[in-house]
Amino acid sequence: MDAILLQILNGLDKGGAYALIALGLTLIFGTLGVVNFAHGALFMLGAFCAVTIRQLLTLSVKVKDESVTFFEAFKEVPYLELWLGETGTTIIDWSVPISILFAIPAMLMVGLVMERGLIRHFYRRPHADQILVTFGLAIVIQEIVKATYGANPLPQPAPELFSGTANVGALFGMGDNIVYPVWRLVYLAFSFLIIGAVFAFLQFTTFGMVVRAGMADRETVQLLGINITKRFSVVFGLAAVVSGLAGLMYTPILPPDYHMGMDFLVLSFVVVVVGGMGSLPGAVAAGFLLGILQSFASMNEVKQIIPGLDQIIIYLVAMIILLVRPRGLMGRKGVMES
Amino acid sequence: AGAFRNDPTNQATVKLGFNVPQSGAYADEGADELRAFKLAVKHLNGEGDGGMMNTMKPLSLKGNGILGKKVEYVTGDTQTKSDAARASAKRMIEKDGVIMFSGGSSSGVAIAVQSLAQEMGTIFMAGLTHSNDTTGKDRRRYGFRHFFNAHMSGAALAPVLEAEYGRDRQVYHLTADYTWGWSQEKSIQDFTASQAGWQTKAAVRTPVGAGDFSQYITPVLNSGADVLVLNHYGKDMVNSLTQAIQFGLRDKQVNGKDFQIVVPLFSRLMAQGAGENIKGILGSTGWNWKLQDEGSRAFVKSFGQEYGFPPSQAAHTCYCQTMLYADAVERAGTFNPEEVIKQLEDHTFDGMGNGETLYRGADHQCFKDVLVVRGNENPSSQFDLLDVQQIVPRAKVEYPEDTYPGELGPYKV
Amino acid sequence: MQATATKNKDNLMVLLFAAAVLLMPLWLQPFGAAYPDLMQKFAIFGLFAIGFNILFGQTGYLSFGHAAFIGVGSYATVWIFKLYTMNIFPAMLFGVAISGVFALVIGFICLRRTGIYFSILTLALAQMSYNLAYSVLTPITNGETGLQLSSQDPRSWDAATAAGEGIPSTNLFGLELSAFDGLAGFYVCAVFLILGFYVAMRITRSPFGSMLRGIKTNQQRMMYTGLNTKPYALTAFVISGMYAGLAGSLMAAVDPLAGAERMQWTASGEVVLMTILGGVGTLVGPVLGAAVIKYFENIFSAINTTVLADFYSFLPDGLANVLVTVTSLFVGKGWHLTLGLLFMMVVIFLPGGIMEGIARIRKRFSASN
Amino acid sequence: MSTVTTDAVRGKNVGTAPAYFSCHDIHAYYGESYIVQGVSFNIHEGEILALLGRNGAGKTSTLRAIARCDDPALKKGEIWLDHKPVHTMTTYEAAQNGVALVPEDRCIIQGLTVEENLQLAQIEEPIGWSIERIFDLFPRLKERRNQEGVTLSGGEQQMLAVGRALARDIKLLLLDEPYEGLAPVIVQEIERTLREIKELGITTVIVEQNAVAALKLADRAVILDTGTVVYDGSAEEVLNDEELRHNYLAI
Amino acid sequence: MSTLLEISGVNKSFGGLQALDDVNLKVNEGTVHAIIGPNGAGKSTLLNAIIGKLVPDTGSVMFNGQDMIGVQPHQINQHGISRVFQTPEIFGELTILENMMIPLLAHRDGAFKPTLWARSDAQADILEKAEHYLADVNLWGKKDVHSASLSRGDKRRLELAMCLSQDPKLLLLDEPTAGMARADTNNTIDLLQTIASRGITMAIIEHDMHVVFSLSQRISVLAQGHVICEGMPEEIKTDPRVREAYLGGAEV
Ligand SMILES: Nc1ncnc2c1ncn2[C@@H]1O[C@H](COP(=O)(O)OP(=O)(O)OP(=O)(O)O)[C@@H](O)[C@H]1O
Ligand SMILES: Nc1ncnc2c1ncn2[C@@H]1O[C@H](COP(=O)(O)OP(=O)(O)OP(=O)(O)O)[C@@H](O)[C@H]1O
Ligand SMILES: [Mg+2]
Ligand SMILES: [Mg+2]
Repeated sequence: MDAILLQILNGLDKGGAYALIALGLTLIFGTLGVVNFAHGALFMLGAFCAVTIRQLLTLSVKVKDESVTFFEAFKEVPYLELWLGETGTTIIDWSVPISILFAIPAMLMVGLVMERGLIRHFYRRPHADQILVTFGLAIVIQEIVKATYGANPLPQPAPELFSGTANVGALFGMGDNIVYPVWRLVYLAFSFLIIGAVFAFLQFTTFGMVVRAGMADRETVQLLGINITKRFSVVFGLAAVVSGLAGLMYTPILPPDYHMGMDFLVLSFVVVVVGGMGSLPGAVAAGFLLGILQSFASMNEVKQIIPGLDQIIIYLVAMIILLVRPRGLMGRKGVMES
Repeated sequence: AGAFRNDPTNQATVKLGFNVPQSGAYADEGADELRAFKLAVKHLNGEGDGGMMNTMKPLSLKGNGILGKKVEYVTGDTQTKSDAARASAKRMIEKDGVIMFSGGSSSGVAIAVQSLAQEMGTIFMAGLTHSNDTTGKDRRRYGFRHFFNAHMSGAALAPVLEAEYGRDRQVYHLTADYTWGWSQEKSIQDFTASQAGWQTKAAVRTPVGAGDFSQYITPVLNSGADVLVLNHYGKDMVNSLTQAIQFGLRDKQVNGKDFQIVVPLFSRLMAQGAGENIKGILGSTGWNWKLQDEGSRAFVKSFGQEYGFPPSQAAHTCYCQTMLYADAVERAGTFNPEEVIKQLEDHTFDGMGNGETLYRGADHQCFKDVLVVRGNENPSSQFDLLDVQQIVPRAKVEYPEDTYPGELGPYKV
Repeated sequence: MQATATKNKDNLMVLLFAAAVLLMPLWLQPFGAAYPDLMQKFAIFGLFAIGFNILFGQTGYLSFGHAAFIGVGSYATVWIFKLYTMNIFPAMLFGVAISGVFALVIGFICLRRTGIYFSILTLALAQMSYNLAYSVLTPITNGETGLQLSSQDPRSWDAATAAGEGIPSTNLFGLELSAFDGLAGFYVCAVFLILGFYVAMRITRSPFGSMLRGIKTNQQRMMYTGLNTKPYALTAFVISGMYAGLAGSLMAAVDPLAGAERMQWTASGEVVLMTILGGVGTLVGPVLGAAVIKYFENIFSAINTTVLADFYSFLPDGLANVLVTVTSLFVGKGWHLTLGLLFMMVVIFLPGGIMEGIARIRKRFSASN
Repeated sequence: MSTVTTDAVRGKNVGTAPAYFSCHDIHAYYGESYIVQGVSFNIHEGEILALLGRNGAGKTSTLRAIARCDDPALKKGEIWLDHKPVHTMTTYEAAQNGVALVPEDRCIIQGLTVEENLQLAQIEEPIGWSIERIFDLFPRLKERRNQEGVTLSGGEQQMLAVGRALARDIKLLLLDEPYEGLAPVIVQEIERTLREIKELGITTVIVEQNAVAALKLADRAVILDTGTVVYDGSAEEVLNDEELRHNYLAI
Repeated sequence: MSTLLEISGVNKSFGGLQALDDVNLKVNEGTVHAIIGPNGAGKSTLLNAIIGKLVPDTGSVMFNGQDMIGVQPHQINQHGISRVFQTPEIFGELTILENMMIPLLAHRDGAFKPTLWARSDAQADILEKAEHYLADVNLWGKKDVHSASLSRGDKRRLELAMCLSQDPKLLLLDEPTAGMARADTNNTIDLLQTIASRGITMAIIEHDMHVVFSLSQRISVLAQGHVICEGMPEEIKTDPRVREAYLGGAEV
């Protein structure tokens, strides 16, 4: 019983992550119709915002370790701790949340530069060209990060406050066996927050409608006096920020490295398309669906019955859904269907 | 011996090929291997302080290259993919005319290029590969492994684990779902069972590169197991360990015992990736820069002075492999691989960091001391991540040559 | 008559193509690419891309799982090597046939959808194949290590080679592919490439080709014009699947090993990039695209600082060192960076890929004289 | 309405007043192909001008060039509307300055309902007719307000296209074959509407194959042939000039 | 004179809207039958039902004595029904000649025949036909132009030629002359008349009364998805219901 509840919780947790990770892509790919293979790179850049901030916060005086000969080995004491003592330690401890403040403007810049400088010229180009250019960009970004930070994962601990486990079971009066990492719960809440915000922005303003219209027929929308390119950049910037934050908040769960983006790229595309092109709710639903199913498919009981199911579950589900529902869960008609 | 491929006899120089991952997850490990290779070449050519050439014995090298020919090298990117690695190796052999190639950071790749080595008749001195298959069912006459393997990890760890965590533990294995993972899982199971009476509660296969392992960790929580063994390497290990610890496993009490996590195969780079989470975790490793024997010190000295930081175990094994090959050629007095192989087979040497070592002829596996290490609780420096818990003597980890049957293949190809 | 005119033009093109391919060992020398393995790769991936282009370029279906057929082709071929004979002819026949069947099944499923939904379906099926091949299907695929030959293999049709004697080389009715330092292997691949190219050209020029382009532009109209689009698309899918299978078989033939990673999405993505880079819908483009990418992967990745050092050795040391450090960012372990930049440059300045560039150059010349 | 907003300006240039709308020697290209080859004509405020010519004469291209669509690209020439240089503007700037094009293929936006299609026109200033008023003009649209625009019948789509233009406060209305596919009754409806629009002082260019109908409505006519103006004069003249009609309109 | 197409009791509703309301209609072999009616009356929808683009909720569509309900669109076309759409449906990225060859091939080779090896430009018979039909709508001169770059009217003429080239038993024309210059309209009328004289049956939707009355032998008037009356052109012209529902003050 507890096992099931835990798995459900885990499914939700994964689902939230998938939904949030795919959200940025839904905006660029599902809404703007740009096949953005650089999405993973944005996700990764967000994560490295956290890395950068942490490195800045932990700038240290190097105390030489005399026991070591042949080369310089140091014990590092961050300036912050020297100057501020306890407070310094706390600040460093909170580096991940703090870096959000830095990441939002940074990712916005990245998004706008990317859109203005490159993607803008590809809205009306064939998808093939979009694939090549965004893939190229993704590689370039990756390699730059690799050259600066190396290829090895860089651990980013969550704040002490959030790093333990929470006794979820007790909360709902279901025994003490259902414990779950606090940070993952935070991430879940965070994804709800962001998804809700973006959703509200697109659904409850005319903005979403205009962008959708612009994607269907740029020219006509402009003939109605609307500066569609401006709105596209806004969406793109927003998408960059969302993708970045998704990556940033994920760092305590997954020590970031330059390649993490590519690892999530396929998953993101699957989520978006299974959700249905151009449908925000669809993508979110797909995220949770895939998360929960994957979680259950990974239980030993299931694996014993169908070995290797957990290896393919995501794709299996994707396939079944797309065969049963022509446009995924909630896809709009005519978006990238030919 | 007749003609052989890329015979350098009537050339002034001899080319070696260093085939390491330069992109992908193991790029940093590959970079470190490459440093070691370059250092080895320097030393062979009589430049620098000579490194282990001052300590290895017996020693036939004269510091004038190999058989008096200056050593040159070419590099390539394996991308940690069998096809890419083979393509790169073929380039070295067909285009650059190397006489030997070395390197690599995964068993799959090692086995793939090793069989290529056999087909092409060019010696391959494997880099970092830990699967039993490399010198077991997939052994080749033209492939040699200096690194230790899963079997030895098990043999070395079991007694320490028993001493540290007691007998009759309930073990939960999370295992990377491919040959290396399986072979390590089996080795660990066998030894902990026979020596410490540990029972396997469950052994779960996880997809390679899963990223988030939470769905495999949640079932551990209430499974009644009190030890978690992570048969993962590289990125997967970094992630699964980080996440396992987030799930509070190490703070748990099960069956009245403290819950423990074991990572059978460690490396410093993995330790860096796992950060805080590695502290106090037990595992095995091939070599560590803090070893105080003269061979290790000599190597750490010249590597450290060259690059400003200590070498990794990957660097160590690659350096040794190059030296061992060169020395074998000197002894053979010819580059003819058949003769060189014969020289390497059943060669016993010392002074290279792992005590007296045997290159067993029957399977081309080196038998040497294995280190059991523990994640350092309070490091004295940024490199001081692993504490050498125990140096398990070679005798404890040796096994009969028919344990993992395989076919070396012919000398002549 | 115009028909014959274009016909002659086509035949000329094929002849030029054939000449270029067969003479690779000569004109690739200066590029340092004239060694068997790389030239084989050029041919094999060229073939793969040509086939892919029949589906993507002509029919407009973007498959993101084409690598699966490469894998199937390789595995099937290696199994024949292991069980029956090292003669590549039956082995490749089998490889292509199996991948054809595989393509038929996958195509039948995926072609129920169009556009991005089709792409994701193909991706999903290919990824499933990959993941299973990597793990659960290890008995058939030998998982991560990849399916290899071993001296214990039965090889029942060949005169049994005594154990310990090692593994015989693959051959085409006695001609060992490893002969002439592997050049034999290259020429086998080259011949297949030329044939594949010719067939693709015939298909493009045929009524069937027009149908495919019709499907690409206006599937609805096709239906109301009395054409059953499904079987046309499926035929195209199977054909391109078999091209991929052939490429896979060739890989195994020149290098008898079949690894799961050949089926991974990155491999499928690679052929997409090759095709776009070269020029979607063109005949020669995909081959060029394939060659460029493989060249980078194998040659650029091998340029290390020492190579650069003696490349710049003619310069004063200081300058040389600077240049070495700068350049080394783009070669060796930085080769991906250069590739990425190349991708961007091409789409930005040559929409339509390398062929577009060639076309422009042609125009320049024709304009000048 | 526009009249009010621009009084001041007009007052200023009394006498010297160049035509309210004028396009002077405009040349436009689709990529390489040279389609609009130096078209010039003026319209006074509130006039209706019929732009006629054979298929492929360049009528649509001319209208699109005036509306500053991306293609055909306007490479040379000047376009002035109410003293503003339209030729320096982008598509949406032109629209914001009162140019409205009702395209020949209607361009109803996929995925939006009838009502959303109209709302879209009222996102940017200046706003013209209220949606209700448009529905009064085309009750058929009111019935279908929540239906997806592209599923409308051909004629309904045409109504929507015209309605969408009226939803903005416009100075220059460019109609590309507004009667196409409309039942005679509706044609009469729209003719009536255009007269109303004329009353509002909105200047109109109408491209129409049904030349007679167009000429009846129009004050002036311009006839295009292969991208150049071959006639520019009063509408009656064309109606009465057998030869002209025969040569360029084949009626 | 036998019935070629018989539509009986066809209903189709979209959500709340009854687009087709118990439509009954006979088209006799060898006649030109006009379907007129206000916008949104359901004319195009009716054609959609005939060519299998949509399946009616109820009712039957008999062609040559065979029921066409549920038959695949391409099969329906192969039975000999061909349609010109209200907004031109052509192959934009292909040249006019290729546009022409596709229907011709479909007509010659049937719904599916993968001719992989033969060269298109060697299909003498097809090319000959293509030239002939393109000449009819005088587009042969532009045969190598990409059809996307045609003007609206030219697109319509191309589509018409494509349909004619299949010489169908029944030709459905949804506003074939809309947006066509008067001159071309007249040419088209002549063209259609010659086709008709070859005994090809036609159902034509038009709002251009000139076209309707110069072509059709019989006229059905559709309003709110319902056939409000049917008869000879003269009767229809004078029918008061038609006048107020459709023609308005238009003189015809
Ligand atoms: N997108 C395009 N690319 C290239 N040429 C084009 C394009 N659109 C139209 N043309 C060409 O420009 C010329 C004029 O086209 P345009 O549509 O302006 O004619 P039109 O007067 O509107 O004809 P119609 O009455 O049929 O609408 C035609 O010869 C047409 O082939
Ligand atoms: N897919 C659909 N969904 C909802 N309503 C539709 C759909 N298709 C058509 N309709 C409605 O059905 C009615 C009939 O449409 P239809 O296209 O048949 O009219 P029509 O007679 O062809 O008019 P016109 O002469 O203007 O082309 C219209 O009111 C239209 O809005
Ligand atoms: Mg026009
Ligand atoms: Mg209609």
